[in-house]
Amino acid sequence: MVQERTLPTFQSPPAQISAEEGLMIYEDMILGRYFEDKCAEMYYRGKMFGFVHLYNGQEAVSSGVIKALRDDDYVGSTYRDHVHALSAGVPARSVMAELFGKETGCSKGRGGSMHMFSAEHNLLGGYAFIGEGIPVALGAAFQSRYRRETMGDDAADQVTASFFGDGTTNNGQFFECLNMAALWKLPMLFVVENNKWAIGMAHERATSQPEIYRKASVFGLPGIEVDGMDVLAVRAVAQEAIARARAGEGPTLIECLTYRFRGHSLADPDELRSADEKAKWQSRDPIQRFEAYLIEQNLADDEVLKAIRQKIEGVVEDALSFAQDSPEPDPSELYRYIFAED
Amino acid sequence: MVQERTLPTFQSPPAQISAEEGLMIYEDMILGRYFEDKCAEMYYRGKMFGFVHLYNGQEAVSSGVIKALRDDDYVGSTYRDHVHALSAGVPARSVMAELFGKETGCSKGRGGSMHMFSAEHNLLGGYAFIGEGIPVALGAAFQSRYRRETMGDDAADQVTASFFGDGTTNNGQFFECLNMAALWKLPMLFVVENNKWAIGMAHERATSQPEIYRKASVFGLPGIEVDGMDVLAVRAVAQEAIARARAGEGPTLIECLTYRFRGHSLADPDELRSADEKAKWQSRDPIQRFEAYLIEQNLADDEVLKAIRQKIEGVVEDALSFAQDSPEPDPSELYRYIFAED
Amino acid sequence: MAETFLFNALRQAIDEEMGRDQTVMVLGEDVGVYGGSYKVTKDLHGKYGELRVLDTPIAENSFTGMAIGAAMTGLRPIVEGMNMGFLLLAFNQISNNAGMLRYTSGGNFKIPLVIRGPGGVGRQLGAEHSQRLEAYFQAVPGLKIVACSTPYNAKGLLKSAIRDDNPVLFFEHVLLYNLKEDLPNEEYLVPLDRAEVVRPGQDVTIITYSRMRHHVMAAVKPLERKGFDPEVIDLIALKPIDYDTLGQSIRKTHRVIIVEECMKTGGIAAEIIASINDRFFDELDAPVLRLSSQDIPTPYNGRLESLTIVQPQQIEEAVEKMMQLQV
Amino acid sequence: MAETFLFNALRQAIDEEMGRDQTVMVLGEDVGVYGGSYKVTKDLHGKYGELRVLDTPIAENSFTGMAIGAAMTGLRPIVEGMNMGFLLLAFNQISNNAGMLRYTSGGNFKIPLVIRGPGGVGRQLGAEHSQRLEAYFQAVPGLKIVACSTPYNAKGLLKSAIRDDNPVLFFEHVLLYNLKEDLPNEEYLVPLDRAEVVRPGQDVTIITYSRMRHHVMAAVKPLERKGFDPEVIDLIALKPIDYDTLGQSIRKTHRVIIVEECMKTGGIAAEIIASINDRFFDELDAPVLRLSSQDIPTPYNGRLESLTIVQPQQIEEAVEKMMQLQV
Ligand SMILES: Cc1ncc(C[n+]2csc(CCOP(=O)(O)OP(=O)(O)O)c2C)c(N)n1
Ligand SMILES: Cc1ncc(C[n+]2csc(CCOP(=O)(O)OP(=O)(O)O)c2C)c(N)n1
Ligand SMILES: [Mg+2]
Ligand SMILES: [Mg+2]
Repeated sequence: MVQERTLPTFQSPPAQISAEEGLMIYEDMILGRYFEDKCAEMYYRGKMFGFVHLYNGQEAVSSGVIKALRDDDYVGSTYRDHVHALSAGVPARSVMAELFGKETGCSKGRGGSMHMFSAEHNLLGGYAFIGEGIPVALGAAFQSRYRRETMGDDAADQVTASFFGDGTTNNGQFFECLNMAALWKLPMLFVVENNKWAIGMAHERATSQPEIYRKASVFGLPGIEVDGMDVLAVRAVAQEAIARARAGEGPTLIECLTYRFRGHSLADPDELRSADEKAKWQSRDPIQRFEAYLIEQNLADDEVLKAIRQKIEGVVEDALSFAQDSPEPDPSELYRYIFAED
Repeated sequence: MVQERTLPTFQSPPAQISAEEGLMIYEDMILGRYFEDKCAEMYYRGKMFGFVHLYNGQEAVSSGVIKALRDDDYVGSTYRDHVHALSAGVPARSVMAELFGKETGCSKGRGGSMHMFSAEHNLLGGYAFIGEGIPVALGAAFQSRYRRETMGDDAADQVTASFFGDGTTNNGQFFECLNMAALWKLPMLFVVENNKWAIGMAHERATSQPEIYRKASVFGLPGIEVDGMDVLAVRAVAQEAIARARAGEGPTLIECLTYRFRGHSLADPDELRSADEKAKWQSRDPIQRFEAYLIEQNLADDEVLKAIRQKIEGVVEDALSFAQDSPEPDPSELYRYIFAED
Repeated sequence: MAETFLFNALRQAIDEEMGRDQTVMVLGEDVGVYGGSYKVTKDLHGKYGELRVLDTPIAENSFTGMAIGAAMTGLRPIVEGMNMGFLLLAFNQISNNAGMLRYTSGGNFKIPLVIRGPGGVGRQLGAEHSQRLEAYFQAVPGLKIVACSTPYNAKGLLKSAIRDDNPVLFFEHVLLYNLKEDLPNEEYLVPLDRAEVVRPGQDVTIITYSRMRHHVMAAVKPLERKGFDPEVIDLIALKPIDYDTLGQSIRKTHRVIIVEECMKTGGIAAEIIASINDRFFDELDAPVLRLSSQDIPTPYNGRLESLTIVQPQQIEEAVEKMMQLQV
Repeated sequence: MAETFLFNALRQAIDEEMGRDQTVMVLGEDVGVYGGSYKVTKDLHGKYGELRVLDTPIAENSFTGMAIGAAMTGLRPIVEGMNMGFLLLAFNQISNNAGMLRYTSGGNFKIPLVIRGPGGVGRQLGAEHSQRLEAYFQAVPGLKIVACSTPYNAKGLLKSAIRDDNPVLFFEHVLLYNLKEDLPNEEYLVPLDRAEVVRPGQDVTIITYSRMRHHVMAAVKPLERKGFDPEVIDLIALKPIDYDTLGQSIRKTHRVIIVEECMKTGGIAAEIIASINDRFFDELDAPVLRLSSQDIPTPYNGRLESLTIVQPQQIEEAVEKMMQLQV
């Protein structure tokens, strides 16, 4: 068995977060977790179909990065996109309705689990094929620089965060984009969610050099390794990268060491990951850890956190009812949205 | 203007070459040079058509690497493939006839300048699209390992050398293949002919980290920089890489710093490269330099070298007559070679 | 005879051919330890080792190119596209190198290569996982394209494809893997270039392939009850197409309906209609009818999705309507 | 009026549109400092700067994807494929993201994107540089596909393509860049969805596009001398196809010949024949005839190459033969 990679300890001074920030992040993580637990339930009860890839366990990455972005920054995701969409501000109702294929879904029921889009929230979308979302995100980042420099729009300092997995970093598009982003100093974050597996392929079996963050060095951009189960560590790293990007100093590659608590998708038998490995990572649950931190730092007490959890339970229930009660797309609109004029 | 990159000095002990080896290498370089000078002449006289990419100036790379390979090793090339084909042992007649689109050409007149193939010489071929030849070469390298380990064929210790340019190293296929070659320890040489330009694109404008050999480090294979105008330096580096590959120790990335003395293709106006730059590199002509070396080391005298040059002039003239006198493909065979049975 | 799932029929084909010929190997994402997303290579990794059942990184363009290079130098690789759609990333290798290289090399190399995996519209898998690439690839010269549709033909065709010295694109259908059928115990091959007359008949020729064969057969039942006698042909070979078999049928029925799952524009039916026009125009008593998927990316919503592909009911109606046409 | 080369007409189109709209930009290999392999972007780099005329590394898949992302967020990028064949490497981005993303996103994003460059068989450029990708891409939903053929339509169409809010694949022909024509001094647009009746006539409808338009017109001269009166239609729009214009012509002539440079199998003519079969079957007095390139990779040898594509002589013969057919 491969030696477990040691998680980097978070060295920088503790992120100075206020109680308000802390609770906002906590709420976002809880939302991600509860929302997806509900998806699993619906799927196993035969109410939700297709490929559904859950994010349980990785919440510190989505909340750590996206909640450090500005509202008008861009987020690009993958097929594992529900939680990124939620962190980006897409209402739980719209995401859930999309999962039920309803007209009220953020992609009008046309996209489904792997294709959450929201122009309103600058969510560039979920992409079902690995890697293909990275160049698209690069384009959004390019656009910001273009607007600022060519069109004289000083407000165009948006940053784009592109999320993808360890398996994806063996795909050519990743490297092509690292090169272009660094070459043109684009305001972009490459966020690798290294959860050690690409479906049934262990990261070490797929890559000749498992430390992904190191790859940045030969493309001339900073590469940073971070404990992806520690939301404040992720947030601190993200904030620094965002500041650099916003200042026109170029992209950063952030490798978050994390783990998914469920199978690759809800259809995956998940037989290859050892019980040991799962248990070890389960014990690092980013939500429990952050809860402990909030209390320890006196940023919140049990009551407050419980109230948030209850609130989010309500949000998820509401989203579910909304989704279930929403209308299906109108069959007469089968041909709508092919062209821009439709 | 970008600072000229300093050429690495060749540090290892002078390659111990015999007079025989020296002359063999010299002859190969002269063949490459004269053959292509003749191509240029034919093209400008309107006797040769299509895109014709010449190799003048880069001969030390082809001769340095390929002449260090065994006959049964594999060579994969690009659209700039005539000289690689010659070094690999494809007769000048077959290469020239191919350039004239004749039935006697190594690709039966179907391929042309960018598609020299010879199964007999384990020449995997010229590939018109950049990068696409690298995975194909990887496949040949994989096949050697497969044969040896799976089929118990101990003689299957062939090495595959894949050639490509600096511009190609920004393409995803390059990185995807570095990863797989290193991961599976395939017997392969990645030979980058860094001639500083990709058509009109200066290398430094296309890549965020111009030192290509360094990229190997993050894929877990050795990367070596070599003066690509010094055939013995190239040969020494190649020999070491070949020995490693043959011993099952995996691939090597070799970056040869070189220069093409002509435009990208014979149709290229070549207006962007400065006269200065051209002159500087012209003064490093690998053939003149090797000539001087041979004489200085008493491995040959002027007479011997002159005799070789005259011999090669003859070979090229013969190739030209052969090509011109050869028959065109039979129009009734237009559909031949589509399927293996044809 | 043993009742066998389609995915297992494919697995048997690979297993038998790997046992028979040491140069046969499989590569792709999760084909090894995981046993393949649809279990087509289950346990073969344990049996044949990791070089012969090679788990690759997610680098479709390069591992497909690698398979081509291995085929050029004497192996017989089988590339699994975990979903055939992913091979869009390998389009260049498949077209330029698998398809064209033998010709361009003047016959220097042959490329015995199978590229296989699931295509087609599944159950709410979304647009990208519901593609029908046969339409995109049909114009590429040098490729053979095959679509299996039953456990029996899946096994026999895959064995033939592996033995074929040419690159074969081999389409399975994501919704057919769990079809069951009794398979012979003895070895058999099914030819790559022959269409299958699934149901002989006199009235009208229904040409189809892959999963739509089953939609057609579902429509045939009520049609039989109503007294119609359609001939059903499963193309099997999408390129080159078996016009001998089609021609025999058309000369008999003089009426043709094509049912396909690919999109209408530029689909397989388009080419067949054009070729029927070239070859059998005078035999036709009515314009050929094509029933194709809608020209849209497959929507996720289940109802829209089912409207996107042809349903048995539509086939039934189309036959009735065509039979009412006066000649 | 000023006599203008086709490549320069394209250049003017880009220049005018860049002048008119700051969000219009060009990207691709050697489009900047070098001015484009066929000079279509000559001097624009100097005029508009390096972000608006962006030299990219040789990474087709990613820079095409980047253009899509830029288009989704408000720019109007023009991707130059130095040769359209290279875009096979970007097939996935073009099909899944340029073509399908708007639909899959339920209309969240539009993708105003032009992908342009030379295709077609040149003079002994070899198989890979002689591709006709329109056949491979025609089935992709969500794309508009256009082929220009004269300096006049090249300029007007490219301007329309740049202003269109949808992804447009814009094919030029490597052998037409040096065509010359007087162009109006005032601005004009040519619609993307309208076929052009190049020569009205009564006897037979010849449908063609791109360079083959000129082969057809070369054949028309001797045919006129022999007393034939063919109608010649340049499709311009390869997707969607202008069946109004085709229908009007077919209702008049009742005979159709399609001349295309793409390969026969799965080509543009296949789709048109199928659609004519769908729409105008009863109007036909004879089977539609398709004259296509041979179904082979383009051979390098000049004689084989010229046998691969349709020559004017064959068109002439085809018309004569079709006109001899008794109805
Ligand atoms: C181009 C492409 N190839 C293959 C797949 C099938 N596939 C889906 S997810 C996946 C594994 C991806 O692993 P990773 O990048 O680590 O992300 P994770 O699923 O772990 O979040 C694969 C192979 C795909 N969706 N797209
Ligand atoms: C996939 C692809 N994209 C673009 C081209 C056009 N092209 C031909 S050669 C070339 C430059 C390649 O430069 P480099 O790799 O440095 O090799 P060199 O020509 O200098 O030997 C380009 C862009 C191509 N042939 N293939
Ligand atoms: Mg992973
Ligand atoms: Mg170069």
